[in-house]
Amino acid sequence: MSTETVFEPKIVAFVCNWCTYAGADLTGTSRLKYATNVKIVRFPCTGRIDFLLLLKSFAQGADGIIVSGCHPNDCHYTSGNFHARRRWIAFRSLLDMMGIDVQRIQYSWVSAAEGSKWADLVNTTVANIRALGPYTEYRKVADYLEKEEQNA
Amino acid sequence: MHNLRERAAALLSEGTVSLIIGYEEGTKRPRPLFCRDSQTAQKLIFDSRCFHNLAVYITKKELVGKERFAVTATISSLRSIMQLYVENQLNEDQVLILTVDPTGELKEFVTFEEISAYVQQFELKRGEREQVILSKIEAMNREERWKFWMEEMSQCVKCYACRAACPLCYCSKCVVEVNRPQWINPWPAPLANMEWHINRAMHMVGRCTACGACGDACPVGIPIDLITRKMMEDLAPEFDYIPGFPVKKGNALSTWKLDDREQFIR
Amino acid sequence: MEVKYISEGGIEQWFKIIVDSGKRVYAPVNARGQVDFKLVKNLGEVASEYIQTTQSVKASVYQKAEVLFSYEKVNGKVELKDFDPESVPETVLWKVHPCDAAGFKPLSAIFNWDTPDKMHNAHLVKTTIVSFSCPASDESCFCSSVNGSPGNTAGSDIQLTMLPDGGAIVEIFTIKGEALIALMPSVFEADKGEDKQKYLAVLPAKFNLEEVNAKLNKAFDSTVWKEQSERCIGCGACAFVCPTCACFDIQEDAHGSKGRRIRCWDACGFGLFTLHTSGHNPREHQSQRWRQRILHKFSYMPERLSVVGCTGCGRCSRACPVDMNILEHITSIAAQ
Amino acid sequence: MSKIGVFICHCGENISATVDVERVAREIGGMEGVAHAIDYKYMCSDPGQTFIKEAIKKYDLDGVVVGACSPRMHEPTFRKACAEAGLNSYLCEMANLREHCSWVHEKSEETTEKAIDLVKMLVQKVKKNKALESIKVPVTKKALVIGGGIAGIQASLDIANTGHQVILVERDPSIGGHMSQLSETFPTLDCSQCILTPRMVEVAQHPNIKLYTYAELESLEGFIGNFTAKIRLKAKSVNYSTCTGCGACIQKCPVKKIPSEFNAGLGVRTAIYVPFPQAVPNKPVIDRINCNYYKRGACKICEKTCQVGSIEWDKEDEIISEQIGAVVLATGFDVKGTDFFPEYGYGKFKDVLTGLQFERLASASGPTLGEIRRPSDGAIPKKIVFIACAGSRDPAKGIPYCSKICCMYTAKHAMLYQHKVHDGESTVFYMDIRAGGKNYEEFVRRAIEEDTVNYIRGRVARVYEKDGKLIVKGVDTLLGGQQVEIEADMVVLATAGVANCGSEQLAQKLHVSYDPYHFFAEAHPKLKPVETNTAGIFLAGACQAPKDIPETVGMASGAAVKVAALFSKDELVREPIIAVVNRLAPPLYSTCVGCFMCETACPYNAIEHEEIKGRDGSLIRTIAKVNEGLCQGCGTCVAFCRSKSIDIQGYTNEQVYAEVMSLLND
Repeated sequence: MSTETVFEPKIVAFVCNWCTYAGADLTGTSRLKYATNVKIVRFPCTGRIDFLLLLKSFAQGADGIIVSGCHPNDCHYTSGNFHARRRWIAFRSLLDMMGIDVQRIQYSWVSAAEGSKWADLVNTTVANIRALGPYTEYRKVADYLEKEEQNA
Repeated sequence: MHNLRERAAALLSEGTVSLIIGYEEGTKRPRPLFCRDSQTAQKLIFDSRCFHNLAVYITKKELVGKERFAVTATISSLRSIMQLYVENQLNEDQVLILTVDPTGELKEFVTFEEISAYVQQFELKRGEREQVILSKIEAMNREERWKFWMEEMSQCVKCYACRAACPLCYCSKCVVEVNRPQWINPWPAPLANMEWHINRAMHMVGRCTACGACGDACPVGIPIDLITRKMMEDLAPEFDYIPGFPVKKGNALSTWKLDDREQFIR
Repeated sequence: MEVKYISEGGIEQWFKIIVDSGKRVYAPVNARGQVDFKLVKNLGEVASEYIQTTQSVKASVYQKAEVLFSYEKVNGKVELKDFDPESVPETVLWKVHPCDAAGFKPLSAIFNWDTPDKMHNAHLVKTTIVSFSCPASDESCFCSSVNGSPGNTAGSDIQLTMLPDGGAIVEIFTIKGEALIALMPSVFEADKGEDKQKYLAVLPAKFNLEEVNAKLNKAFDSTVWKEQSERCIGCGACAFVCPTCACFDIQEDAHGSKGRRIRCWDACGFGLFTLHTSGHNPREHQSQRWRQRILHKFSYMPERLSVVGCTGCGRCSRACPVDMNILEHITSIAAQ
Repeated sequence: MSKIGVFICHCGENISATVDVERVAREIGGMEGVAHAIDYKYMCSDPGQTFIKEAIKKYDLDGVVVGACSPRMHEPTFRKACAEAGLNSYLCEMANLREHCSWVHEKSEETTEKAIDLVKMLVQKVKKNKALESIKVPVTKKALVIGGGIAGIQASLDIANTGHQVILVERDPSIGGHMSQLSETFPTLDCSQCILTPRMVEVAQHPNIKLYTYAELESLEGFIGNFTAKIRLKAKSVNYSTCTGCGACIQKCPVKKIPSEFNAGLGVRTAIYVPFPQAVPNKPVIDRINCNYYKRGACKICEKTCQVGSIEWDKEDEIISEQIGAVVLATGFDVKGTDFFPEYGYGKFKDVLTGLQFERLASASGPTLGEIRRPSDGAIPKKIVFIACAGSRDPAKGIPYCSKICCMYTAKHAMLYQHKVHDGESTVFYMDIRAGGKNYEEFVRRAIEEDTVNYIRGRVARVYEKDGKLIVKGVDTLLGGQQVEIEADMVVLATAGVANCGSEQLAQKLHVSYDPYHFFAEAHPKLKPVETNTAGIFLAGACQAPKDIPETVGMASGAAVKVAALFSKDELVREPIIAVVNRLAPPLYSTCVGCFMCETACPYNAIEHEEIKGRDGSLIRTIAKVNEGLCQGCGTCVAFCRSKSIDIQGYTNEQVYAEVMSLLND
């Protein structure tokens, strides 16, 4: 397949500072390679990650999202990741109810010691989203003007 | 027939309460009534046609003021009132709750525990309308659900009647009015509408008691009440709570279990 | 004004020609258990057997959110794209009730009050209104109390009055109307002399407008506002379905180096409508907002713009979740 | 409009090798609100920092973004530089161009574009940054040391000697830990107890050290400088204030056959016991599991023999609470038992021992008084085989790491054996000999050359018993994988060092992170080896990873210095990365409606109720308020607040929103 035809998804990663961000640092220090599609936004804790940010990402053109933090019991703040986990359970079933493609959000636990897991997570997520294709379905309604034109 | 009117009149004339929020006959169906004297109290009714969730007025300070008042509450309203207790939005010294049980007997509650004990005996079930629409949605695949909701959402005019009618939407400044950053575009547009309703549903997780007021209030007939209801139904077993039965220990999203489901997390 | 007759078949052919002429045609459609104006392609889609559409035809003329202008900053220079009147497509509003057609007068009065509103006017210029007189009404209707009637022709370019044979009396009032007839003159026959009144709903006036107006002039400090509005939960449903409500909000939609300024609908019933940055709110209580709504429509507009701000369509009463029935409230004021 | 300065670092070649740094600086320079953008070889170097400082003054910058390594590495460096140039340090952000970009991608267009995006993101964020002032919190100058092995002893003494109070908590009845079990120590072969016991006594007598033996940490609340530790004092059943430690009770105790923990199961002890003769404190405790009285309700012989009536049968566990400012974790390690090795007989063979058991055999204070005798028949083994890397460096066994101390103590064991059994024959099976350390290699060579220990490079496949002998089957990889079979009288396994039991639970109590093997995780593998991710909690010794005595002692002193540094000031200056509830002018006061769901969400109980009162003192509203001292800045409440009334400094809604938008708007 020639490079022009490959779809390069835009993926935003929301990660916590203590585990996954550090894990991604380790990926770097271990010189493990992964796809350039993913850009990391750093949060103190997964507990801080607002579901609206995920919605906004899709609206603004993200094709996929990674949300990752400390493994259960390892949260630097003891329970931020437990709160996050609940939030995602609820959010996920809501998105599914509304017909939003939950496969486009990859949740994960990546500890500060799991540099290779991070690389693997990024690569598989990129591959999965690439297979799903661009999330135009959602983007199409993001700008209401287009909607009006469809009407006319 | 219960003695609601006499009791109400007494409460007002004795000065036990200065206001009773109840129902009166309306032009199409019963509607909210604010009684401040025993004479108006004679208009009070309370029957199966009474639908409005009067709990919505409890958090409106400009209406209830600082003095003691009473509310006639349906089961739905009682559930909302319990949640308001849990969320520190009303204090037991200010509110007297009146209801009429299925046998037609007038009941009065003050404490959360009293209401809780009473509400316990009623199970929250889907009505016919909910059953019909929800089973239709449940039968759809993802693409169909998306199409269905986008069609519905494109009707939304952002009048926020859903918010205004909900007893649990009592924020003095709603997130849609927060503009730094502007999380949700304030104008009506399919996505902005979708975002608003998703946001609303998330804020209702573990709080919504499925009274249906939001859906009833929607002028363009979007079945928004079913979004929060479905969430409530789906998550109740997951987060161990009884649908529509608030308990005084935080909220489904502010608490957690060590063994919460996480197969979807890598 | 010219009066003609058109047969059932004639209506069908004429409608087809209008659609084929490339004009956007909005007409009442029964969908999702509600009747509302939608884009239609053939007559079959048009709803019948209903009293009133949920939303007024206003919703089909203006978008609920309109771009006043958009901009983009390209290497240091700002490119501005203003609203282009020509971008508004030719539109026909089909089967509009007289109370909706009449709504455009108060709307224009507000939008062109001080400086003419380019956008509003552009929409009207491009819009032809084919109203249908009302054969039936319900308990919420009161057009006849606010200078209107089931056969009111104000604001219409053409009005049809349906006849038992499926045909209709056609009244043509404007050049725009004539232009629409001119698309297929052949289907229009000479007036059969039918009495239009026979086919209109009977709707006696419920109150006297002058009386109400006089009362309202002295009612500013009345307790009636609080009494009436106590159950109001302050949603904007009434304003959003109203054919004459014109309140709007201006919003910025900025994304990085590009963005646009948007005008979207608003409602005087909202607590935030008059909230100042300081935190002070001149209309702090719902009763004050309710008073504003009534006085604006029945007192201020007649005084300042010499047009009533209500056409008696009754939509607000139907839409209100807590049964704030405007007819009931106005009559009670009149009776005071 | 903002005036942001952007500084792109080459990090030598580390970034510039795969990222076109000049282009990054050029494109960012053209961004809205960027006043100055340059690239330089080493931004963290003195000249690099000078560039930043000068630019701040020259262009009157109101924000700085450094595109370099991970902020976890150099954020403090650059923030300090900004502060020195008069720019509030919280107006400085870092874009991670090294760990998150240049090191993980090949040199390409995409890599450079990603780098640009990462910098853009931080530029948009920094535009929304607010100047913040650090928070000052009082410090309780008292340290808690958990674990009374050599690490805990050293840390306690060092802290105590700086004049600060120390509370030392030890799980067992005596301090001393593993070191007290050792015979001689490499590479000097001096007697372990001879060098340890004086330190133990010093601890017991030190005016600044409060020692709690037979005690465990129950819970730890609070934060750096202000912890509250709840400590469970397990019931000793003996009143130490009256007990003279005469030991009469121990002589008389009828339950005599309990395997001695101190002797690694090779010796026995009584139910009322002192773990070993030099124990500190040298007073007995009653092991309630094995004591006749607690088992059957009858006996009480010790009580009868006790002259001073110190036995307290009904004594219950006591939980005391201590206010402390810092914690040193020195809980040590454990060794795998022989039962971990199916191939070596699952611990069935009496004469297959662990290294630790051999230490006891070789120790003068041990069950054989220092004579090497077989547990099975007490005979002196003539042939002995030592197996190094028993479990260690064996991913199949789940222990991929090297236990580090085994090579040395195995050499020591062989040496001790040769010294004690002159006609004995000792063989060591090894994978590699890791003898890094002062005089370590020389030590091993001595074992091989002077004490004629037979070293075979190869693995032992099986050990089985055949008429009273242990048959050791292995290969000699140096002899081309030739089969070797040795008839041994004793086999000693250098079993892997593993995390101490309960370390996972302890880590969770303390909110410190730990690695996959449950060793506690240091904050930085190189630059913060004694710190944990949780401020105020430090690490000493083998609880972080297996290590030998000198390394442990060094680390303990290191941790002690960290504690002393923390205690050197009355106030601790904390990062202002905490949550804040908005406050507005009347009549709004705040957008918080006081639902207090945040209260249940907060892991630190940092949410307080604030009453807003009118001029007449009447209550207007009750809203949430964040306790600056308790809040740790996780931001869970922020994402949870429906009205967005709580925000977290440093990661405000505006900041993160701007970041995300910048990634996607193009």
